[in-house]
Amino acid sequence: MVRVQVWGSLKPAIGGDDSVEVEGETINDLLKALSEQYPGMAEAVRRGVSVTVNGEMYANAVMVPVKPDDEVFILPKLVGG
Amino acid sequence: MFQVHVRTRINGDDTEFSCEADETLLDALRDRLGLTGAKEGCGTGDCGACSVLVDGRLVCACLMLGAEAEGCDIETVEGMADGSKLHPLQQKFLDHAALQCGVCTPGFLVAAKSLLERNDNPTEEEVRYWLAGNLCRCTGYDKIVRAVLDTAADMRKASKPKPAKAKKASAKGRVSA
Amino acid sequence: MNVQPDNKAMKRDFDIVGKRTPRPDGIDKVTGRARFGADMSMPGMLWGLVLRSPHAHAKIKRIDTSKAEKLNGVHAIVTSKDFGPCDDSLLDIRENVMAREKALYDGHAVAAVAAVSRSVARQALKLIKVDYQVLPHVTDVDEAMKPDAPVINDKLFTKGLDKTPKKPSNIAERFEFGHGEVEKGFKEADLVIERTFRTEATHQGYIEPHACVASMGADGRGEMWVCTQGHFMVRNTCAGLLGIDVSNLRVTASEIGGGFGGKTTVFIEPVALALSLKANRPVKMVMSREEVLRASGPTSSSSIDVKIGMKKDGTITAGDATLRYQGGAFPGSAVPYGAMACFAPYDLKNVRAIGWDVIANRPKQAAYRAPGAPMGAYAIESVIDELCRELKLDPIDVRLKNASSDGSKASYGPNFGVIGLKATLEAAKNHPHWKAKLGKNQGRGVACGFWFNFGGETSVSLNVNVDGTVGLSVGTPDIGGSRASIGNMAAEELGIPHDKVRCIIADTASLGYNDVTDGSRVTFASGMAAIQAARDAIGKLCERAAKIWGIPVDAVVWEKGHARPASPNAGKHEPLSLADIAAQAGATGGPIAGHCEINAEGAGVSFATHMVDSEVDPETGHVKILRYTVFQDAGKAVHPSYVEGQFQGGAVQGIGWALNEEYIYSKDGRLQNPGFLDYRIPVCSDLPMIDTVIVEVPNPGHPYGVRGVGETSIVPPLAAISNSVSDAAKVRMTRLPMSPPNVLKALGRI
Amino acid sequence: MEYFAPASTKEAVKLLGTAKGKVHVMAGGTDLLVRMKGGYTEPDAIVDIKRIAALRKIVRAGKGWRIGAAVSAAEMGEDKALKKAWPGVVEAANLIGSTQVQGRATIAGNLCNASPAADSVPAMAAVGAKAVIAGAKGTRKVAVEKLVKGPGKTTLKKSEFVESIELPEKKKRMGDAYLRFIPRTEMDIAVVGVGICLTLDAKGKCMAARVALGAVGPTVIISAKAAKALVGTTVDDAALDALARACAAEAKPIDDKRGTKEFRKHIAGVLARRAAIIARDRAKENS
Repeated sequence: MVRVQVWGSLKPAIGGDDSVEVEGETINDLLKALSEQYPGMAEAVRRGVSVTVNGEMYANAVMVPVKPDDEVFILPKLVGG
Repeated sequence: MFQVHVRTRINGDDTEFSCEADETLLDALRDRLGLTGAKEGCGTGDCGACSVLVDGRLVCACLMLGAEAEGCDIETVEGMADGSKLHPLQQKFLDHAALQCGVCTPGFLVAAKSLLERNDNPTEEEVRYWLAGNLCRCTGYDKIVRAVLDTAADMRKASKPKPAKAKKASAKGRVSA
Repeated sequence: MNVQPDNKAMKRDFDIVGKRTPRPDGIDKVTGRARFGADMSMPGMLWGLVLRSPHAHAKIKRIDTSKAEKLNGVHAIVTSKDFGPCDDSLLDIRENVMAREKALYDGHAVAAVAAVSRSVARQALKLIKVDYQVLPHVTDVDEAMKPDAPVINDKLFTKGLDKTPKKPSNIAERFEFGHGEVEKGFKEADLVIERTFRTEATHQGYIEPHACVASMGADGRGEMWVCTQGHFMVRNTCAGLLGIDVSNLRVTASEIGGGFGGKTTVFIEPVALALSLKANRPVKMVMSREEVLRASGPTSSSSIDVKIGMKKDGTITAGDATLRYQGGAFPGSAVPYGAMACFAPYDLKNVRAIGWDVIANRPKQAAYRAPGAPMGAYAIESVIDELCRELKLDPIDVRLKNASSDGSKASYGPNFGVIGLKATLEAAKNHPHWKAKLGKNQGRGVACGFWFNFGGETSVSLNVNVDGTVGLSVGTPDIGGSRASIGNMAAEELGIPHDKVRCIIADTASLGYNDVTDGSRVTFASGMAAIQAARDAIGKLCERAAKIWGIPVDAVVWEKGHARPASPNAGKHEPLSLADIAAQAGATGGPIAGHCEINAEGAGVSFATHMVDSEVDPETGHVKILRYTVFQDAGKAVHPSYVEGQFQGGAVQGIGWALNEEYIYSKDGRLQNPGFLDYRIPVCSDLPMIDTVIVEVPNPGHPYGVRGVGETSIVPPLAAISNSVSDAAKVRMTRLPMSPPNVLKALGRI
Repeated sequence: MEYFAPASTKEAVKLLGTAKGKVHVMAGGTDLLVRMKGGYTEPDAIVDIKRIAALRKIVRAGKGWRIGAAVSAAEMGEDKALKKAWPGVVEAANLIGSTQVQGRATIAGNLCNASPAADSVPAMAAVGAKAVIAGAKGTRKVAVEKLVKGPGKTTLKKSEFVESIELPEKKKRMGDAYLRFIPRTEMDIAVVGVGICLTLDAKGKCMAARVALGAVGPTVIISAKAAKALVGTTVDDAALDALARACAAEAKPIDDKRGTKEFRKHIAGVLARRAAIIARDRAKENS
């Protein structure tokens, strides 16, 4: 299980907490599991998110491996200028 | 549309063109003669990207009709270098990294050339006010001003040595701080 | 993939990286030969022009193009009917490039014509009749949020709330970030200050208006020449909007005359392509400056509440902010990034930032250099400054005390890696500027700023030529000298002189996909890919040397531009230079090339501290910037001149935003200042020299330690200047721009 | 559109009388071309007066000056004698637009464009400049402030155009000055402009004054009350305060994108004070 933290306004989507544990070995696994378990997350994932693993930002690279003790954070999809 | 036939000299070459009567010199240079060095950044004389010299006078080519160029001697950025030898300002702009995107650069070069032809020892303030009609959004002007001042210093060295003029900041009629 | 940190490389002395070499496009740009967007013409080319809505909000009842179609010289007219079904992700762009049922802002495109000349196209526009039913409009962010505001989009229901509301509104989404308990934190504070700030919309102000030439042939294949920050983006978007196979559209990026985020999307490009499709001729479109200001993508205006608590020793106990940004007529303002970035410089136990994404009858906002971050930083850094003043604390010391550092938890969630904020603050504290004397009516301000920086999809191809030179193709338009920095990194890696590498921007048919030039990513990501491509080529060069020498490839090493035997055991062989091997390439196995296709990661965030002195004329409210110093972490400055240039340019754009730039809408919702005369970007005589201090805290995510530098430089200036003016005027400024009337009003003089 | 470049005033007058539709006289063209670009005017004909040799010159007219309508602001700035005589007028002309615009723009054009914010107009009005108008029946002269009726409107009749601007003789102990306020340091339209010309007596007391306010009304405002605040004083602090109050009171500005009413009224006073000091000091230097 990997603990996934979400940005504030996604809390209601995962039941009110700021994090949730899901099964998975890659970012892709985590997003898929979250989408299946929480409809609110499915909507957010469909619109696009950025994921950080141990502080490292991944915009759309989903095959990045994650381990149980990694710090994983889901954030809005970023754009730059 | 009424067409006008115009005879000019551009960068030393006798050049004739026809243009619509209400067409600007800038459009004539760019679209009729393929001289696309002068740029249109605003079309209203506010950005200086289309700066050219007409009979030695710095003007915005967007604020002049092509028809008005009859009999005029026009210099554009394309005429600044002597063959493969860059004008000192062109070289200094490169040395000082005085350009980022480079779209304002032709206008700045022509405007700066016009300044140095009149004043080979401008103060920083004189450079800044002379170039106030040339907008640059990339550089913050710092490196451009340095390039112009450095060119002036080199050009003075190259000509006969003169004692430095005592310069006073020109107040003119501007009210700022 | 992630290129692993190469600590040895970072510590080594570079031969080329860090040197101020000439830029490869320099001569073209000083001689007028460089070809920008509007400099291209094609045989048989038509001119395209757009008819735009004069109303801020209106139903389009009917468009009659019949008279215009009959005008001699007119070859095509398009309206929204010419843009058919498309993917959901493109719907807003489709509606923004050509209004459908409603015109949503002053300047919204309604129709377009292609004709044999600009003057015929102008006449044709006048012959198009549009029946509008004018609707109530709203342009102000706070007004747009009110329950009785005119609803712009009746299908917009606020997202991000516990419960989706039943009624539509102009509020697109709520975002929240943070951790800890802010109310508890405020109780621990000795002083809590709460303020509301407002900023006006600004424009990127690139000097080159949008321009393109589109040519669609009868065979269904098209070509485009575009000034853009991302020609692959233009290709995919245009193909998607017009139902063309991506492979049938080849897009070439012209030289680009500034973008700053404003050229990361499309406006006229799909329209030009639609006209070309219809006319079966190439079509050139160039926006006027008025069109650029009315109908491209300015930044948000904002309204921000901030509350921060501080102890007497300077410890920040809690920070809370609510940011409201209008992003024009479509959802997607930069408010989440503002909310994420605003507290990022500080390591806080209790922090919360709430963002509201709001729509209004204004052009759809586009990215502008660190999108959303400058306004947020302005509000937070202003309150921190005020707390320091009230508690008589040194503003740099307080920032150092609270500053985020390696491993600290960012206000937006994750933990930071190796960061350089403290190093910029230390540099500021030790700079003579900090101790310099100030005169009457003069003040000094400091502020910090943060930006994320991106990597992203990147493809690079490196070809070793027969004479030992190298062609390097990248797919990220060069907006400020990146061909120099990327070429230099490839040359460094190969061990050859920088002028032996020619770096070009390849078209979309010649290279794999590349994300746009944005997010301060190009020198980082394309540079990383160029280094990887060079390493790939080096591997092949070593193989050839091994073949020539008849030894195993692992007995060959690459050093200083030469293949050498790895040890005496490998035999005695004269080193082979890159040129030596290149000359024999055909005979030893064919062309030698290196490639790299990555989704670059490890961009490494960036921090800056700005310091500015200003003088206020108490009689007129005029503000003069006297002195300005930028301290920013560049990781490793590949080409210091252009790093300085990014620092200076960002600072001066910030000066414009802080002092005089603003979108001014009249009561009827029309833009009042669509020109450089009254949209007042800084001119040369407004400014002092902009001093720069490059701080280098290497980014472990890049082989040379590079961090993006383009965007962070615009984050601190609004706050730094406001703090400086507040110091000079002895009154807290809470509204931008600090134009003379606004300053005089704050001073109580009018 | 047709373009004409007559070689004489007579020919220009004839063209203006006979050309059909909307006819514009063009001197520097720096306003006209902007208006054409913006679609605010679509001339059927343009009569360019720059080919009329006589209008390209600055000449002495008696003890005063005659500045041809096609003389650019830059050329005025390069005329040392003119600059010495009427520095306020020349400086005002040299504030119009950028260096590039200076190379084309003329004070006659600045006047005839009839913008309330024209920089050179308050300066000219302050020194009592006259516009020389050529027409079918010969020439007539009119005070510059009388030529403009309202924003964009002049009293010129069809076939008339301004041929030159006449500045009076600069007498002893006269000094003029023009100041304008803009948000930046260059390139803006005046938010307020103030032209002042005053004459001191041998003891330094102000004998006569003219104060002209720009951009605070539909046309330039010649304020008798402001002048009265100076006359009879040594232009000391008290007089300057009275001047500032009078100018703020006389200003009748509007709110627009360039400034609010209150701001403009306040600035009119501030600028008048500063301009009066310059004019006073110049008058003293000229004794």
